[in-house]
Amino acid sequence: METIFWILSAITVLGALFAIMLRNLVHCVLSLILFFLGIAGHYFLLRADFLGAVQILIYVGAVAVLMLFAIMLTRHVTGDEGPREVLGGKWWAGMGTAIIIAGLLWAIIRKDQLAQILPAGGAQTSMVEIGKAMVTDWVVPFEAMAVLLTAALIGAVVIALEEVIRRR
Amino acid sequence: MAIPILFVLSVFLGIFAYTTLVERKALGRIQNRFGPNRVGRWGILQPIADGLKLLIKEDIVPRRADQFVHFLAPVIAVIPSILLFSVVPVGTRLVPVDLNIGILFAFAVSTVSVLALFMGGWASRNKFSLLGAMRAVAQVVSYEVPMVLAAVAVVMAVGSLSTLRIARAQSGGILNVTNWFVFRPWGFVGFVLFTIGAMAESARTPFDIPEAESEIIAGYHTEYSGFKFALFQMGEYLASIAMAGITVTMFLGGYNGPGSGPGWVGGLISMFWFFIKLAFMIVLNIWIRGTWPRVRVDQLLGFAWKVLLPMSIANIVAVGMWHYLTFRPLAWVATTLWLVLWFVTLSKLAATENVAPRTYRYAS
Amino acid sequence: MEHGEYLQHLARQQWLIPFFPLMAAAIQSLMKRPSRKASGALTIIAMGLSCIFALRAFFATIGGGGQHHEIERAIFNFTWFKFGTTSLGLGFILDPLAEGMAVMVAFVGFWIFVNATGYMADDENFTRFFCFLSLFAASMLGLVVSNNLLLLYMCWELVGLCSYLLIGFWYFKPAAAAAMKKAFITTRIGDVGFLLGIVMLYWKTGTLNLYTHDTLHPGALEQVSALALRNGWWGLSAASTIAFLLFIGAMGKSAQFPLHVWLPDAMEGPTPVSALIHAATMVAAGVFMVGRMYPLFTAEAGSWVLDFVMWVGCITAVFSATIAVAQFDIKRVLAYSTCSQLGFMVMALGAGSVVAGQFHLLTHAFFKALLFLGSGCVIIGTHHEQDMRKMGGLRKYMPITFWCYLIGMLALCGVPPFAGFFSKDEILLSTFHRNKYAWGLATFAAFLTAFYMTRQMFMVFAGKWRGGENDHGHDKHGKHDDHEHGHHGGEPHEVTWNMWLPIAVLSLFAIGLGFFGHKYGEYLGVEGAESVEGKAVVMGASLAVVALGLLLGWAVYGRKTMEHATDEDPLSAALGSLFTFLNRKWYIDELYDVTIIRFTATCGMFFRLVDKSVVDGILHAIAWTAWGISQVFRWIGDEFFINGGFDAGCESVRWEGEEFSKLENGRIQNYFRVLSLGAAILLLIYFFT
Amino acid sequence: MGFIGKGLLDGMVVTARNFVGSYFDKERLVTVQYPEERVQTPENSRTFPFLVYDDNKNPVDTMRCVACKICETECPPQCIYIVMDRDEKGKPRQRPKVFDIDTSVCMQCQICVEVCPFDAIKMDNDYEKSRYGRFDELVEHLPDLLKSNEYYGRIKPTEATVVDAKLKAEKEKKAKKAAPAGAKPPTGSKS
Amino acid sequence: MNIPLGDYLMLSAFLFAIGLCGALSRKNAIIVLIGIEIMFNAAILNLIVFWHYKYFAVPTAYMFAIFAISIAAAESAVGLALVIAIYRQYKSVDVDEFTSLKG
Repeated sequence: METIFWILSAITVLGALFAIMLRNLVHCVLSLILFFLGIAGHYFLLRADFLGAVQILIYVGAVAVLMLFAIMLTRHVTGDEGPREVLGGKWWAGMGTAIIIAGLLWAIIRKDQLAQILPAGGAQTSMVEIGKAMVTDWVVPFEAMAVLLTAALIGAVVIALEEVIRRR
Repeated sequence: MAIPILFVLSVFLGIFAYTTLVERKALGRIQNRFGPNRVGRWGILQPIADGLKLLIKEDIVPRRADQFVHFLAPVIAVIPSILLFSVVPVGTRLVPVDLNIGILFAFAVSTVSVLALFMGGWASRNKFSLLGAMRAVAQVVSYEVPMVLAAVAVVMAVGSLSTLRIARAQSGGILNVTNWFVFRPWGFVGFVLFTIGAMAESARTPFDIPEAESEIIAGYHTEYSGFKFALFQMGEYLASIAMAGITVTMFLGGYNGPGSGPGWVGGLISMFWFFIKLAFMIVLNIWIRGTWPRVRVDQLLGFAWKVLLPMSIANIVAVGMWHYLTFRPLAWVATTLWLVLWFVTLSKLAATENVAPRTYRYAS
Repeated sequence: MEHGEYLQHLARQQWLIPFFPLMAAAIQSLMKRPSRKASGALTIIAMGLSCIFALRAFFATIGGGGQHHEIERAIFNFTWFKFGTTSLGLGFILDPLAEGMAVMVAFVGFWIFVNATGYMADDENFTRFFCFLSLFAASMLGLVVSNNLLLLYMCWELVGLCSYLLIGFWYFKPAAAAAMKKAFITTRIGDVGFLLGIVMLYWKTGTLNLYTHDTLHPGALEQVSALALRNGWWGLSAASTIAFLLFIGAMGKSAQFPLHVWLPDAMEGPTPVSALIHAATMVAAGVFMVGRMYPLFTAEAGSWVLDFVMWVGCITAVFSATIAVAQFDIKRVLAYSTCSQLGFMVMALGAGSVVAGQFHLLTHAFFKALLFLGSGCVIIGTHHEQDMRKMGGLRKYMPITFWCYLIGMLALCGVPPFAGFFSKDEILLSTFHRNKYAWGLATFAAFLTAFYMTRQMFMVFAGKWRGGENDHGHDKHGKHDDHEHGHHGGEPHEVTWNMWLPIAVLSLFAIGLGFFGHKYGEYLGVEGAESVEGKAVVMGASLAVVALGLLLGWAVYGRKTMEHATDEDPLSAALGSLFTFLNRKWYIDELYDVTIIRFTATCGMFFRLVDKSVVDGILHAIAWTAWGISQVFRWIGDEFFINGGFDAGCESVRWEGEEFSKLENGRIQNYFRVLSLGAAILLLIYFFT
Repeated sequence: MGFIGKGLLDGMVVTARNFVGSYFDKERLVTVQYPEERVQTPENSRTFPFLVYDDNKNPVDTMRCVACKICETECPPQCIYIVMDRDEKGKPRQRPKVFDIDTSVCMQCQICVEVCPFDAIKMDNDYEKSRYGRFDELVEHLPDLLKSNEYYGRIKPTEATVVDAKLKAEKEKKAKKAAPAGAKPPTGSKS
Repeated sequence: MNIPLGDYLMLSAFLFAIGLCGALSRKNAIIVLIGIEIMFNAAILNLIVFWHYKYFAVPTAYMFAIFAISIAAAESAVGLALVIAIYRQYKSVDVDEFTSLKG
């Protein structure tokens, strides 16, 4: 079981690293997909399989495709990659802070006694339970989420579409 | 644990191979001509011939193509299709993997195939293939929604996502047939919607714009040749077969048929019934491919968002009604009326919409 | 209506008399299009109305006199305005003295206005002239009927203003401009004394109303007895001091000895002006005022004020008579004669007889106005010729003017049947009783009067017309008279009706008025029997003197009239340098120039220097020191501490602001980096605590 | 009633009928099993030109082509190449020694047939001319081009009869002319 | 299944750090968005980890995760739309060039 965990986390971390390090954008997104799948795997490992499916459905299915679309729309048609500067201005500041935070978190987690707890086990919350919770005591966030998603949908369309209308 | 998977894998691959043959012969027959009959007795060895041919063919990769992505695309096209089979309950005793989120897993995996299309189109650095990929993705994404909603109707009726449970829910009734969901009003509508969605999903029949020759040069797999092209075809066909399988499980009572039962014998009979229905669905696919004309891109998308989506939502409402109106005849009347009403209004709206003259943006 | 009530009613309407000419003046000044006919008619009508009202009041006072001896006096006082507790009142009075004067002023003024319409016919500022005239008449009448010293003083000033405006009517002539200023200033000097008197009176009595018929708040003159007891200045009692001060005002206005210099120069104005102001009314104002305030003069028995008055009058009479003898300008001769006659009136008042003074004032007004209007006619007739040496023989050309002028001359000299004789006789009689020496001088003055009037008659009316001949001779008049030049061509002609009718009427009065002399005393309500003794001596002496004067005049000028304008005056041949001395007015003007004027000029310059150096110096010094101090503060306080400190503060704030703004440079990632840095620090804190 | 799916279902019915019919009613099937069955190509179809000769026994001599090179010059894509035959003394003989047609270039426009005065060249309708090579195999030399007049009559009967009649008439005219000329020996003209 | 909680926390911390690093240092706007997505997922993973180890029976964490995921999806959709719009304006996706909102 641990081996699976380590493999999955290796995949995830590699996916994340490549996602931000690679020069070619499309490769970045592909590694990001790998990362998403890794996370989905972790969900399955943590016996939150509905979430894993949702993760795949939403991230791999939609967000990754969206990213690809975005990349495709924003690259010059010629698509010549060119040895452009990859890292932004003052990148060292960003790197430095990230590393500091990582180190600190690592130190804290290691020191904290909370970290040694083992999984509690017990009945896995089944889909029915989730469905019921979703509609009974979580109905307000659920509806809010519906509204939010529609707003995001319309907003994104309006922002991106504007140029088309103007051209006509 | 491994046996069912191996069995399923080999059987479905075989089915895939011979689906291509059956399809070509059936299309030929429909068009008053023979199908391939040269290679074997009735063209039986044709698929093998095709496979060999594609293997032998030179695999040309465009110079400026993105090597890695170009290679990865066909692989990713096949993997989800195969994964789909893991959820299809072939027989009462033969279920590769029983996930309690069966259907959801199926849909999640099918979205991954979208990526393959895109990567294929993008990697070949060819404007037309890119456009073809864009259209394919748009098509798949927009048809996924009504398909999922149709499936939701069934899930609501059954109360569980797992495919095995759904199939088991359709057993019983006279000769294990009358309980099939297809014989419920909402079930029938769901069946129609789901099949349309499935066809669009795997880019077949009227929705085969991405790989249609007359459209943009065979869409995203223009630059592919040789075995990569074969993989793409395989992915496509496997996806359609798997979708057919899922349709069968959800609407045509899965492996339920007269004589199907839990025992060994029942299991075998259930497998038999499952494959009969699967064949029926495949033939239906082929039949539709032979008759219906290809749909224009804007009509394709308009149809999905303006007709299928509202219809599927209405279907969900119908299932709700069905669930709460315990008095069966009243339930029947109410749901049929409701669905017919929706169907009429939508066809009225859609009809007028189609009639409108096409506006050309650039041509005068 | 009971008589007293009727008087009160009339008193209440007293203000109407000055009101009519005042309205006439106002209307004329506001007329949009000055038209000659309208303003002339308006002024004459207004004068006529006020004359009628004055007569109405006059007859009321006469009627009542017979019943009981108490003086007919009605007053009407009202409060002008009130400030705080004190209030300032004005008042009108109805009594014989006032009415007499009012009738005289109105009547004489009326006829002078009629004459003026003729005299000023061709002048372009016709309406302005008549506006001033009516204003003058209004103020003169106001002065006469006022019961309040303040009102009297206001009218007094108005009269001065009108004389100033009218003298300088032809302001484009430099001589006229100088004359108007001279007249105004000299009268102002007198008025200072007058004002002091008023203030002292107010101070001493608390009120300026002369009569109040109210025992609770007695009028000024009703407290005279109290005043006599209180002590004033110069060892005199209050009453005498006030009287003395008031008399100084009268001296200025009535051209008494030291302040007479302005009267001859006032002849620069048009002749009707001279007639009205410098013969009949204004100059008489001083005498009238003394008459009005006479109780003050007689309040303190032993005071020397009355003697002073008498001697001033006597000196003036003699002094101006001597000058009149040596004058060539027809109007200047009359001016000096007016001076001397005023001297006679003042002498009469000083001698203790109000009646004599006032009566001589009345008669003198009539025949002096007559003489002036006559000279006006002569001037118009001879086309604006004023120098007697260029006239002569006008008897033939202007018979009416000649006869009226003759009557006026005889009245002035004091020939018996005419008014002059009676009034002058009264004066001489009263002076005789008071002081023999004064009477002697007065008689000599009377002799001189007779002499210069006959000189004038012969030079103007007798002999041959000497006007035309020097056209081609060298023009002695100099350039400034060129407009008269044009007039010399023609022969003198008789004047139109509206000029000779007034002198005819006035000549009637000059004859008739004398007979009312004795009744005037009781009319005024002055008790005291006539001290008859010595009357024959005085009368005899005066008659002799007059006859002598006439004879001498005829002898010098009558027998052999001058042939040419350029001939030397016979008298100057006789007197030689004395004549020129007299002709130059005893060099009084030059004396004044030399003394007072130079003195004030130097004082002015001296004070200017003082002001410039001392005062300015101090101011500048203060300014400089203030500036210096401010500079110091600016340098030390402001520059160094405030600016320095403040600026440094601002600069540092600005610098920090700039530094922080670098933080906000729009790069999203920078914001992110700062954010995560913060998170890192928080974690650090969490980790180490 | 035109509900949305009606048109589609009718279509399905048609195809179903075809599908079933094809198994029971052979005539429906239009496919011509090519190698075994062949479609009779229409008479005036044309693939590539061939040279006609009259006598089977001696085709080279009796071929109508006299190497006049008119067709060579008129051919738009210039795919014909002719070399005149010379006998041993170098005197030209009324016969081509070399006659090549490059079938990869020929556009089958039939201009050479129209300009040929001697009806020596006609259009064939044999389409099985595919070769394995791309270059010289596709060039047809003289022996391949020669085909008999009967073959021409067989593949294009109407056209052949017209041409034969015309040739016969010329021959008789020549004979008449030769006859009145009398004794003039026939100079090397072929029959 | 006896993987200690610490390992998971370590994993999500590293992932978070990687995401942060990507978001902070990369020039391309889309990579920044990717970095943000990674951070999001790291956080949700953490959430589920805690759910798994301590609050297994209670579905709240689960709900929370579902909503978080959908919000992240919406957010990235809008973010990408914005990036496209900005690209149309600036003709570049270099984050350092969008400085018009400078302070």
